[in-house]
Amino acid sequence: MMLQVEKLVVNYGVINAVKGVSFNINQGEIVSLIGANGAGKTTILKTISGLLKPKSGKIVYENQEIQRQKAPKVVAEGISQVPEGRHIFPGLSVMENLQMGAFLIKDRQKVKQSFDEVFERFPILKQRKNQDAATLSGGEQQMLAMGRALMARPKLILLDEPSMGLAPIFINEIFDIIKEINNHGTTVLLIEQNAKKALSISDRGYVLSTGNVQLTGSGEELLANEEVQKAYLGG
Amino acid sequence: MKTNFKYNIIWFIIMVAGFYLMNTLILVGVINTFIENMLVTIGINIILATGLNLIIGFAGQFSLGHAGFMAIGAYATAIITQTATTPVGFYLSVFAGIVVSIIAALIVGIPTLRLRGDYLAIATMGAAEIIRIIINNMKITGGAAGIFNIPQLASWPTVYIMVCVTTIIIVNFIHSRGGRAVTSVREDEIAAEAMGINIFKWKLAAFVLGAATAAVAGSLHASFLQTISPNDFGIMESISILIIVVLGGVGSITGTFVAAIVLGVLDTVLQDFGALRMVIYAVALVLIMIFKPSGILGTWEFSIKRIFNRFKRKERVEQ
Amino acid sequence: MTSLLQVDNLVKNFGGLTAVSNVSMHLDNNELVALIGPNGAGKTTLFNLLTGVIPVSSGSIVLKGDDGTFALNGKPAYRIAKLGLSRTFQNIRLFKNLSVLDNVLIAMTSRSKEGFIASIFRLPSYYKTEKQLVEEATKLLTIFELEDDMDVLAKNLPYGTQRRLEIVRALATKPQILFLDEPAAGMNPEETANLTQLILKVQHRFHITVLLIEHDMSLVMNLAERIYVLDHGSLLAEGTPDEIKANHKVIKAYLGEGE
Amino acid sequence: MQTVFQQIINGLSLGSIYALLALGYTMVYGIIKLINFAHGDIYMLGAFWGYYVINVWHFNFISALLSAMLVGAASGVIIEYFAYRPLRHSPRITALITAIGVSFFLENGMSYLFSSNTRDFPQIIKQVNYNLGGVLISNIQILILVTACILMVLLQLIIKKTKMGRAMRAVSVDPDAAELVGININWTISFTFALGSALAGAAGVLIGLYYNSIDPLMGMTPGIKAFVAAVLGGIGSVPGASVGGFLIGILETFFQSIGLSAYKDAVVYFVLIVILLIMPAGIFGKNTKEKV
Amino acid sequence: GCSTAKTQTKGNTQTGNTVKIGVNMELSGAAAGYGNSQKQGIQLAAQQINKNGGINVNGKKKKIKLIIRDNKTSTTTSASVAAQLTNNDKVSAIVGPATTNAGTAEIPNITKAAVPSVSPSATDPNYTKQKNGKVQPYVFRACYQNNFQGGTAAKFMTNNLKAKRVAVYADNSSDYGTGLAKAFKKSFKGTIVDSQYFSEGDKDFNAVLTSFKSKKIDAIYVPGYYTEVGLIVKQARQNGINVPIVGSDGMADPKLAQIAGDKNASKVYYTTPFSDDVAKSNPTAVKFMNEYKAKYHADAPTFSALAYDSVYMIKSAIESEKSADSVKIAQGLAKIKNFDGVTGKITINKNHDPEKPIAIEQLTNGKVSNSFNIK
Ligand SMILES: Nc1ncnc2c1ncn2[C@@H]1O[C@H](COP(=O)(O)OP(=O)(O)OP(=O)(O)O)[C@@H](O)[C@H]1O
Ligand SMILES: Nc1ncnc2c1ncn2[C@@H]1O[C@H](COP(=O)(O)OP(=O)(O)OP(=O)(O)O)[C@@H](O)[C@H]1O
Ligand SMILES: CC(C)C[C@H](N)C(=O)O
Ligand SMILES: [Mg+2]
Ligand SMILES: [Mg+2]
Repeated sequence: MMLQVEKLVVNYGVINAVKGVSFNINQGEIVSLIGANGAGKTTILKTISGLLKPKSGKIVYENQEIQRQKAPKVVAEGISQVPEGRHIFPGLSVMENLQMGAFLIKDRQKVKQSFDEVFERFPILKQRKNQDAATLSGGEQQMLAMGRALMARPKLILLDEPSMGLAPIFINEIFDIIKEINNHGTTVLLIEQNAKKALSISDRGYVLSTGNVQLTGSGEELLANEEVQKAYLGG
Repeated sequence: MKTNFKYNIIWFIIMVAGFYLMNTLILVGVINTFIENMLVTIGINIILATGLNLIIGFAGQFSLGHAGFMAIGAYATAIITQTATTPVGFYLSVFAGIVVSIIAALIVGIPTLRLRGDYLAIATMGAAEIIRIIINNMKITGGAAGIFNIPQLASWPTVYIMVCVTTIIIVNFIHSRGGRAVTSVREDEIAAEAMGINIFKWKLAAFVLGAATAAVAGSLHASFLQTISPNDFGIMESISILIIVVLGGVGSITGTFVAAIVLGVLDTVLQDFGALRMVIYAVALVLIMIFKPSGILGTWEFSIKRIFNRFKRKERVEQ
Repeated sequence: MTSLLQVDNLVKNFGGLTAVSNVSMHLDNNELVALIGPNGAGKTTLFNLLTGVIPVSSGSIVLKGDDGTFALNGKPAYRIAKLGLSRTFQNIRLFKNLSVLDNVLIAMTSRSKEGFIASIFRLPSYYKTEKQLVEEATKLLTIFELEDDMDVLAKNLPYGTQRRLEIVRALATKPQILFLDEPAAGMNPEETANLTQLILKVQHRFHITVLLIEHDMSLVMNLAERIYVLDHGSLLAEGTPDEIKANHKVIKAYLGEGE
Repeated sequence: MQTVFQQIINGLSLGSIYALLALGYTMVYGIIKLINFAHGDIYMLGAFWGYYVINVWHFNFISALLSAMLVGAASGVIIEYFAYRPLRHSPRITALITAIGVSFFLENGMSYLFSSNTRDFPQIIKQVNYNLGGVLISNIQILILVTACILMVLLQLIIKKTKMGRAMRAVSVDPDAAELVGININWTISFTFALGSALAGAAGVLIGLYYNSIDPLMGMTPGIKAFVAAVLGGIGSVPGASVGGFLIGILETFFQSIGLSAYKDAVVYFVLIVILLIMPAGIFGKNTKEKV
Repeated sequence: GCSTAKTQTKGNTQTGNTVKIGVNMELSGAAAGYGNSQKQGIQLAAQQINKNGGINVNGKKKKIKLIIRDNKTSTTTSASVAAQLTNNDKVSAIVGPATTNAGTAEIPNITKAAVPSVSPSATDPNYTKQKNGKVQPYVFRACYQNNFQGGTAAKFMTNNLKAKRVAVYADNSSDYGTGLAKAFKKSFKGTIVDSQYFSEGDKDFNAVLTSFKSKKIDAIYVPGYYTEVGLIVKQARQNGINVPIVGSDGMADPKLAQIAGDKNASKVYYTTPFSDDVAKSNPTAVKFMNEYKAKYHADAPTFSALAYDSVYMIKSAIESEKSADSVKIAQGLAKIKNFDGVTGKITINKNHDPEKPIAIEQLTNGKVSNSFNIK
């Protein structure tokens, strides 16, 4: 098992956002977390990547407890996050943004290799490499955020609503890319409102509601589940 | 309508009671000149800080030039009451101070309020310094020596009444259409404008209202202290008003009252610590901010209405 | 040929970039129109031009409203809002630290007649207008099922609810035209379906014209009477949902194959 | 004509002092958007440190300068750790007040411990005046001028070309995202404070040497001037801080030379306001309008 | 009815075995440097008096108890400190404040309390006067008022230096510089070529000095304090301006030469009550300077001397009136005649200003080389 989250509880001050969530991810899988607005998905991701400290519970990554570790340390361990709302660095060029992604990698050769890989995957970023990232369009920014996360050569990548605000044509593209990244050996934890798409590329999925896991199963099982269909697939 | 009237009456009673309480304490001798001095200073600081809180806390405009407007009021009173040594003269001078400071606030505000954040702070600070330097070099203002032997036409009752009046005006403004417009400017200028709010006009309104009350405080300061000099109205004075606002809670008028009182008392108590006073004051300031980052009261406001409602709810539960 | 809003040859340049180039379009009374297009096509920029958030480079925008005909280009945003154009934002821009009720009351300030003197001295007229405003705001909030959250700070609302509040706030200015920028972004299908119903209801009830940007095709195709497609700043196509769905250029640039 | 050249020299050397201080301001502001009111007081600490080690431990100039930079850096880091770090997620105005508190603390603490008297700074480098066709310039003026220019270039290189510099920029625009790519925010901020405050420490020794007079309140006036310089240049921008510093130095000199000495600060503020009205984010500041 | 309370006290009577003397002083803020020098002088005086048994109050020796409070160089705080000293601490007399501004701020409160105050250094001519021109009954000072010093400097310029073209460079952040400049200009017979200002805390004077340089001047008059004037002297000499520089007692401090640099501090003159000449022929001064040096390991600055005298003036008033009640002390202070002070033989005139001889000292290479008596 690559990542195991056990009875995770996270609070914002007095607000209890995550109320004892457990789930796990195996090496090489794509796992989706779906759930309504405010279910606590983003909060879970932020806790895994060390931006938030849990109230209680455990996060075990490659047999190591990481719930008390700070974000930079978690990144160093091989977990990268593509945050909700992209959070690219405005004012830095596309190139510099990508360089920031490889911040912890000392080996120049590897950095160069990552650049090549990212540019191959997102040719548009290569075209725009000297442009201020702030002036990119939404879709381009999303690609940049993914590219930046990949620059760290993560073993596990956390994606928070990568399709939000994207044109339909880009949505398909983004999901293709996720599959491709996964095929190249990166484990993926995916959060999506577009549950249909997400589950269709996922090995397994978890359905969250207001801070708890409600349902779990393989991607196909969940897609077929009536409750899920009703609540999250608009059917 | 009736209930609204009730709350207003209660407020009025509180204010009158406060006045008589103080009067009695002075007659009995519990409050001597020293305490009276402290209370008056606190009162003047309350007027200054509520005005600044309107600008910073409610309109979200970072002004660092409040002392400049205070100076205008102070000098108006000092100069006018030199010749018109009567209460009427004093009120005339207050009025003159308000008018001049409104004009100055318009001159300063119309160009600078287009700036944002720290740039605005620096520009207003610069404007206040310009006012101070001009005063420092004028004949009628007595130059660097300032003006002394100003007749004391404002004693504590005047200050007390002015505190009440300016607070009522500012609080009522905040709870009106204008106040809401001003707050929306603080929250999000672009959204406010999209809702049909002329953000520039409302920023300016808050700035001018704040400046006018600062002038009133300046008049009281001059008349009560009987001496003023340009050095009283420097950057440090603006900063000390800012400290009251932030310490009390940006956006809480009640907080401003509390902070002005706490700091006023602290300042007087620290007189016993000699040369260490400012060191202790500095440490206290840092500690309060670290442990209460949003100020003593945050954005909480004292409200009679709320107390009443809680009372009623309790009664209902008990029945 | 008296459109409510007539846009001709609108252009917006950012430095070297032409974000909106020569766009002409119109909105009629009580219409529900969608604006779609790939990311970076210039949709939000077009909204910004129409509502005066940013100045136009060239072109004209004319409103033929109830109170007369106005050229909107060059007017500041607040004047345009007062003339009856109201909007929501792609990245929600609520007054975060204010209550839900205050958010709505603020949107009503520009219409309110409350006087400065009356409010400073708490004259009876102050209480009267205040009461009216609160009543009106409550009514609106009730339509959107927000009446129980009136005292909640906007920033503490769940995302979807914030989007709903933004719509209420925009309606509180009593607009003739309502612009919605990706109202369903970040919502799941169920929430999106609810929102679709709500928008329809609002349009009927207040007799307003709606122009909306959305990437969620289920919402667009269900709601829109007409659709404009923008690509690289220019109009690519215009038509009914069925026409647009079948348009090859649109499929290639925006919808993509599949589904 | 000679007078004009002399005044230009005067303006440049005064400006280089403002620039030196403004650089530190701008660094700190650039990363945490805090007007570090205590910056001028770190400059004072640097000057007192220099005074002490030269008089008591007989340091030479270079070691006094370098050790003052260390002391400056250390105090900057300590101040950040205790007074600003706890407030990183609080409103900026709160941190501003603690900065003011720290400034009061340093000024009055030093006055309390060492008395508020003015003292003369040991003249460890002998001042030599060069006469260039009637225009006088001293070796110390040249030293300060050159130091300010070198530091400006150096800082610009650090920020634009090094990994640390990139980390600093990333932290300043989006601290959360910076953490997510593995940047240690605390470290980066501490480093920035160390750098900015080391500059202030160096300025303390240099300016102490130049004017030969130091006191616990010496940081107040130049602190505010340097802040104005940083804002004028576009706060957060390194070249902006230098240009702002030189501009203010030259403006002050110019207005004094035409007989407006009584109004010199007023006129400088007036020019500041006018410039801000034309360029609302200062001369080099990027006017980052939010994208709506 | 709308009658409001007024606080009322009628002077502090002294009780017990001590005489309480309050100190309302600028110990922090802009004038802290001067305030702290004065505090040292006050403490030295009190210590000496107590060592010698105290003040003779109508035959009984009573020790001085100093109550020292900081007014932060703020008018508001000065008023509050005065109220605290008179009301709560019940002092019999006050020494301070140092500055005119803080000084005038305390007047209403000390007058109400009928407690006299002696300022060592408030120099505004009108400081001791009420608005109607009458003297303030409880306000005294130990220093010259500005008109006197400014006029003396003007005479000296014409008579001794034979200067015809003079530039004035004055401190305009307190009344001191502007007041002296005004007085100087009024009595100077030659031409004032240029008149410029600096502010407290300034460190760079090159711009103005450069413009003076091109104006063919015979001398510069620089009313201000040693902190800035020291730098002016230094920068003037470095700019090649070698004309005499004349100032006032704010310069009479050993620090001046230290800041200016000894070799620059030549042809520097200032008006002062506290000249070396006077000191040599005045045993009080010699004693003061020695004891000061022993206690503080530094040469005594003028401000300490003035503050020291202020305490002794109060002592003398108490002893002559045989009472340490505040009202009596005020009467005694007004009657001081030929009081033997460190800063000369002092007689308090009807304006409560001290009359004492004035001298002009000349510095050469940082040392006092000459002194002139101006009549
Ligand atoms: N900074 C915060 N302070 C207080 N409460 C917060 C904060 N961030 C999130 N919350 C609350 O925590 C809960 C979970 O939020 P979270 O962002 O994790 O949800 P989510 O599942 O990612 O929702 P979405 O689909 O809208 O992104 C929500 O109720 C939200 O209001
Ligand atoms: N203030 C600005 N300065 C410079 N370029 C801008 C600015 N605002 C928008 N742009 C550019 O204009 C183009 C259009 O942007 P706009 O936000 O209108 O796209 P959009 O159609 O709304 O896209 P999305 O669907 O992703 O929201 C983009 O390339 C964007 O980078
Ligand atoms: C100590 C000095 C700064 C005081 C000055 N002589 C004044 O009257 O204000
Ligand atoms: Mg989320
Ligand atoms: Mg958009």
